[in-house]
Amino acid sequence: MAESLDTFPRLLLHNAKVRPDLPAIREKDLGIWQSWTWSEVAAEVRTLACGLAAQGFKRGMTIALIGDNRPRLYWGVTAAQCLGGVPVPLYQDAVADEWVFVFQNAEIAFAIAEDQEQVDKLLEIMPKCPQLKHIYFDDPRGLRHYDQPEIMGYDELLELGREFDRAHPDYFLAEVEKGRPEDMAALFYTSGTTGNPKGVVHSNKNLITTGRMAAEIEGITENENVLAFLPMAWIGQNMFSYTQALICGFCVNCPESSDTVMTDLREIGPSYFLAPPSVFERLLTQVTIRMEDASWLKRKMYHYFMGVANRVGGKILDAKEPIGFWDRLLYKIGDLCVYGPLRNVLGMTRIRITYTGGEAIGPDLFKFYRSIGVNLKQLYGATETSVFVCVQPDGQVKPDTVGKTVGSVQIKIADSGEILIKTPGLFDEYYKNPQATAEAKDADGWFHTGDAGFFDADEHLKILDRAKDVGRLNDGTLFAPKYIENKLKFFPYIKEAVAFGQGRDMCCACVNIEFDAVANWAERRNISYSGYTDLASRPEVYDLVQDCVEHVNRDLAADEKLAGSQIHRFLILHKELDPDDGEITRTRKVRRGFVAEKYATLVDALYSGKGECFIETQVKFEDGRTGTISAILRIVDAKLASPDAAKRAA
Amino acid sequence: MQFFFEVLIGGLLAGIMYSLVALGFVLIYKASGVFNFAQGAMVFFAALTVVGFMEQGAPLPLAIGLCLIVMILLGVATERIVLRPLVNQPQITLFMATIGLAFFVEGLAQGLWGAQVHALDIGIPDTPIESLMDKTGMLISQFDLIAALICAVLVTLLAVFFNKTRIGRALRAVADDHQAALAVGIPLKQIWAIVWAVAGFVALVAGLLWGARNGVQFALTFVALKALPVLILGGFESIAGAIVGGLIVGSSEKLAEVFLGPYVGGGIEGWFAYVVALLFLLVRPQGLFGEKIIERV
Amino acid sequence: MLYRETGQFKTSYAADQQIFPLRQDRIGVVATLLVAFIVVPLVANEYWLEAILIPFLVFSLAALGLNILTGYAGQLSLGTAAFMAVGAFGAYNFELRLEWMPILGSFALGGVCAAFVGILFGLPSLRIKGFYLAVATLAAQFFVVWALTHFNWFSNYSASGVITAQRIEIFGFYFLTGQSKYLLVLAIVTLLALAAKNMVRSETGRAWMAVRDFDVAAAVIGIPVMRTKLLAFAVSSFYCGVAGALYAYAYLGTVEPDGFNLDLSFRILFMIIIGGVGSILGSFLGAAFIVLFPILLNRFAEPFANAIGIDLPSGMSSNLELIIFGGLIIFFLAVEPLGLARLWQVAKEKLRLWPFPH
Amino acid sequence: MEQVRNIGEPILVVENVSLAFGGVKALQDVSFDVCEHEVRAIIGPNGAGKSSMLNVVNGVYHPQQGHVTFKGVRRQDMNSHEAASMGIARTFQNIALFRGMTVLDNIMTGRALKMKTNFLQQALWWGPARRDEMQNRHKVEEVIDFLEIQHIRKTPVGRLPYGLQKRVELARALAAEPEVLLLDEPMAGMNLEEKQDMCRYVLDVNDQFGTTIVLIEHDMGVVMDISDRVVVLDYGQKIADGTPDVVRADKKVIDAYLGVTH
Repeated sequence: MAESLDTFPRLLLHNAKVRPDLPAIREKDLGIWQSWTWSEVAAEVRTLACGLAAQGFKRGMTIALIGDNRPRLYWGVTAAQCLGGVPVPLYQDAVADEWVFVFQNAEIAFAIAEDQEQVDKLLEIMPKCPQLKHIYFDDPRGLRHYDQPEIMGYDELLELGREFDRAHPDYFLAEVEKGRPEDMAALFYTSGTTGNPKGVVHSNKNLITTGRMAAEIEGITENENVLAFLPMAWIGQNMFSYTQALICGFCVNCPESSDTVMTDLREIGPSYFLAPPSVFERLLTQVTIRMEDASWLKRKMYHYFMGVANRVGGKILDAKEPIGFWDRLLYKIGDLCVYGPLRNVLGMTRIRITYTGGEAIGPDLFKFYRSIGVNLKQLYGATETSVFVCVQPDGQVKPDTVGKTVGSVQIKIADSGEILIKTPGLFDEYYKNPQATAEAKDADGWFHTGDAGFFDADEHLKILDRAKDVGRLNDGTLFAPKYIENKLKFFPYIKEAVAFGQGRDMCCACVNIEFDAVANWAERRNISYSGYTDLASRPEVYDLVQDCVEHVNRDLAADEKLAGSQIHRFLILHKELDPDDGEITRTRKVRRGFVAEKYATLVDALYSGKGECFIETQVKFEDGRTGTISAILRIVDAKLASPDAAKRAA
Repeated sequence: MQFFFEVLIGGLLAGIMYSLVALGFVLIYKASGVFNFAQGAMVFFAALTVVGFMEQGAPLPLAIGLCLIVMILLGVATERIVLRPLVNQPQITLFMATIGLAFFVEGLAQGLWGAQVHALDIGIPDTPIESLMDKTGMLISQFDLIAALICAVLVTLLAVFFNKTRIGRALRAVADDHQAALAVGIPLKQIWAIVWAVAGFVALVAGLLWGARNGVQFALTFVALKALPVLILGGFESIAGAIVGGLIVGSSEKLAEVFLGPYVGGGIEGWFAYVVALLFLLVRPQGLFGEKIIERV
Repeated sequence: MLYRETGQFKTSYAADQQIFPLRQDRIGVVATLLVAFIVVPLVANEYWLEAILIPFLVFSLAALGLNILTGYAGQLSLGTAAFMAVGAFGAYNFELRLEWMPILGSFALGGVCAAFVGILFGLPSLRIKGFYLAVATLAAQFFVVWALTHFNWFSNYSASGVITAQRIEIFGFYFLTGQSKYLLVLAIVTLLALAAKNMVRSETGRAWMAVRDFDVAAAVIGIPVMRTKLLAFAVSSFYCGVAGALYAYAYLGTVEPDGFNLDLSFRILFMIIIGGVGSILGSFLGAAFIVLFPILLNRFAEPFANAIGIDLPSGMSSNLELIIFGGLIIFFLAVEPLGLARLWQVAKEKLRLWPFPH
Repeated sequence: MEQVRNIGEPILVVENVSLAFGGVKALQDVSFDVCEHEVRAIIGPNGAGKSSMLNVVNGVYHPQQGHVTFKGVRRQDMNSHEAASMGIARTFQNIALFRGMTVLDNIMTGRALKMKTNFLQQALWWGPARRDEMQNRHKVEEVIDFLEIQHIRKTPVGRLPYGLQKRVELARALAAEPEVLLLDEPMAGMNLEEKQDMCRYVLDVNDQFGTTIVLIEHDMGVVMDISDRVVVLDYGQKIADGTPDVVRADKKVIDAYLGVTH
């Protein structure tokens, strides 16, 4: 390669030159997949950058991007990078207050917002963020009468850009030329589980080197299709739908709306796919619910062939062990009758590689997808490491590990058990937070992940939990809450679970039911209920969940080290854990400490042996109003399994 | 002029027989909102059944009695098998279903009794009334006159049945509003079964008369086609309309055949009534006695 | 189950609105056409071509015509056979009286004649609906047959109106064998079916369906109700007319007006009820059913009856046919008013969602 | 946000309209006007003649007396087709969708007057008909987007819940790009949330496209919030006319309407 493809703007121009007519991005809009080729995108970005330049956007400035995945927001990212500025994608479903810190911290003066909703939120925080001077909107609906001087439509901005470009025809390319690989390319705010979010600074080099390394290992080409449906603010989304798209030149597809993701997924049929475990979980839940409605014969067939898949599917995908002719034939028939159609309705027919990341995935969930022939692999990484640290190599996928290190990434395990990482994609710093930077990145350049783990015999990394969460019960038994929670969450009826036990005598759990699945289950049994809270409190539902809990207990009992941490008591929460209430992060990680504090009365009740407990909680509604929900929750004892019995059963 | 009256009276007498068939339609339409295309097939079926029983050796009254039972069974079965599953369907669907029913009944009739032409003698001679011929020189068939009388009696009976008896009033209520009728406790399903049975009876009478006149053969089913223009003229819901319509159709088509036919090559009897009815429709779509339909939106 | 829709996305409205948006369907249709155009003529014998396939195609076309009027525009007609008769006699007279007229032109003009007659008898539809209209179309049925019988000019003064269709000749090629006639009919039917599909998926078809479903609402959004109804009568009658011409020229060779009787009209009505009201595919399925069923009945009823020891009287199978057709009509109207086409659609839907039920 | 709209001259004037069915007087000497770009409500108890009023305006019913002037054209009765081609679209109280068609096709029928090709061109499909179809599809998709019914685009309307059917009907009317939109109880039978959504759409339509809106409502609360002026009918007669505040304070209205239902 003659030219150096070391910044995002150069990658874009390169793509526009070598594959000008291939689709770069599509968006389902007005009923069809509107497409833009690389050359169209390059032209649009140029105009947009000129528009921003005309508005006074300069090297080193930051620009916020807020909204669902929209081509124009992606172009805003590149346009800012062309001018040497720094895009800051934000979680679009956050309430306005959550943004204040970010706007102040990053001194954001420019913002591109998707629609009226986001513009309103920006206007709301403007008094607290006086440096915010320019707000551009993509969708003009409802914004016609907004006369604030800060607000401008995207099309108007483009118009300014065209004018500016005519007046300064060399400006754009000159600015792109000035870009250096070491320049800050993006700021990702990690919400963290405590305190203010931290802005992770990544340079062009960090992101591009890592993205390229991973793409080469997996053989990603310009022919891939990805579906961009996760928040732009998540680095994983950026890596897949932006960085690697520019590196490889493949096409990014934006769904019509968040309601239609499933349909759009099926239409596009991505070949390369990334999603957190919760998405795979939701898909499996749907499969389970819908299969339950099927006729008796179909259900029988489904269960029979899923049994076959469970036995041999993973092995066939791995192509490691020889499989008998009979099993191969059965699997082929199953593929025709069940797995193929299933992949098809899930939109996974064309998938070559799919990753799950961001959270540990339940092994059973993981196995399900692999057994039906979807090449699902775990990915380990963090915002700070430009995502890729470990990936399960093809043919060596083990459900309980996250695979081997990628390319030139180095890992060492500290004496404390904490995983330390050195990678070319390691972040530069936390924005304007040297103290946090120093804590996370030591003098030798090792990043302290805060995760506990170890390498197994095959050099695969195995993650236990957050280092600080892995604890012990009072009697010294190992207590790995996330492990237990994931086991619970595998049941379609359980959406979230929080396990307690650190420094206590026994393990107890709070459970969230999966409303859709339980509602379906209840309807089938003619159990009437008036809403979520009521359904969650039905004795029948308690029985249902108790079965799940006791199933987990049997599994735990089978493992010597964990047998002591079986769930003694549990309750079903009256409301869903919600990022708006701060109980889980926007990437759906449970904030265990916060929950323990917020529901202290419940936790006390769990450990005090009470049979029920009154609770009143504040909730935030979508429109920002607050209210309270109160309920009396029952607490139930679960049967414990004896280790011997479990072993006999196994 | 005398010839004109002769034709006119012949037409009117034939018209009364049309009315009789049309009456079967009206009965069912009034009670269940169904335009029963199978009425013609029922006429054919009834006539064939009577002949069939007679050929098996039954005397005429017994054959008629047996046939009446069969017709009632047929009516009840129709209500069960055809109408009930189709309740709440658009009228046009019900109409098409009765076309299916017509085929079914025709097939059944011929399957049971054979397809050949049978003669049916019900003991009324088809000869001109001599006294009338002597006085006015007009040829009026005795058969026609008696048949017309029978029809008139039947029509009167039905009118009384509808207006004076409890069942009759219930029938009218049903015709006006199914839901409301159900709400005040009128057993819709029994009512329908009764109506179909009565329609079966009317078909039997029509079948006897027409069968005795023209022979019992498949062509009897076409009598029903004659009755359609009668209904259009008279309105589907009116017994009086059926009678007046029958008279108009009978007389006009005879007159047209005799006085107009020669100019166009004859055989216009088959369609003349339709054209009259069509022209009439354009002027007054609801028929002579029908109610004006106001469409609410 | 066989459908793999994943990845079939549309980037233009043209792609989204094509007749068969699913690739699997397109493959299926192309395969069917290949079989119909190439394999069938090669393997089918004269009996199959002349006695089964040609009438099947001709009736499909007539059913398609009726379906346009009844299924799409919601106007029930009992006069289909009359419009076919007009087409047949129209084509005959054009061919007879205009020497230079190519045969395809005669077919088309026969259709046009039928269209005009259709408009004439469709006029009452402007004032009346439902079975009143059905009765009005009966007038067409009786009047047309009468007129063709009694005005000898139409049949070139032959006895009782019988006409013998001229030979079909296109550019010097004579269509005499079953094979060639089959191919000609197939080509015409395919093109007309495509045209019908195009109409029903555009504004014309939407206007028909709007008038069918709710005429007041249709008028209020600016659909000219009268014109729409009359157009439906015209197009429908055109199709029936062409079908009638093919019925005379490619199927029977010799026809008389009485052959286009009410019974034929009913038969075609049954085709669309059983095949599927408001469905192009249904017209073909219904025609296939009605054409094949009596043949199968004839072939199997007697041996079957003999096998179980019953002696079927002669003519029984035709009565049986009446009974079964009648019963089926009632059955379909009650259980599946949208006919075989709907069953096909449901099956397809199931296959697309497989293994899920919904 | 304060609405900034330019309410213009009267676009639709109803003068002394009387309508009777047989002996039943549905409307008696009703007069009122509707100005360009305004939201005008007609309210009144059940059977007050509200729907009849709309039916007169767009030519479904023909009044025995009186005139309707639309865009300067004065006439005693319109026919529906004429009304539509002059720019009046409407929805119905009892949903009048084409039940055998999909949502998309239903809305496409709203473009009937904008289609330029004839049936022969359409039978050929390729060429002008296809272009015509695509252009109008684009327009329809904008309406679908506007009313946020993308997810049901290809669903047969019969399968939709009531609230969505109402929205589809509005979409069909909007697809015609009307100057005046008549809405017959657009919120009847809806729950609170659906009502709020519908209000938002109505206001958005008025705001975004400047469409004049005449709306009938049974529920006073909703109407008062969104309309500029209100006509009150009772037993076929106009008993009040004015801004919501004026009407709300009117003695006759309170007696005839509020007193009865609240």
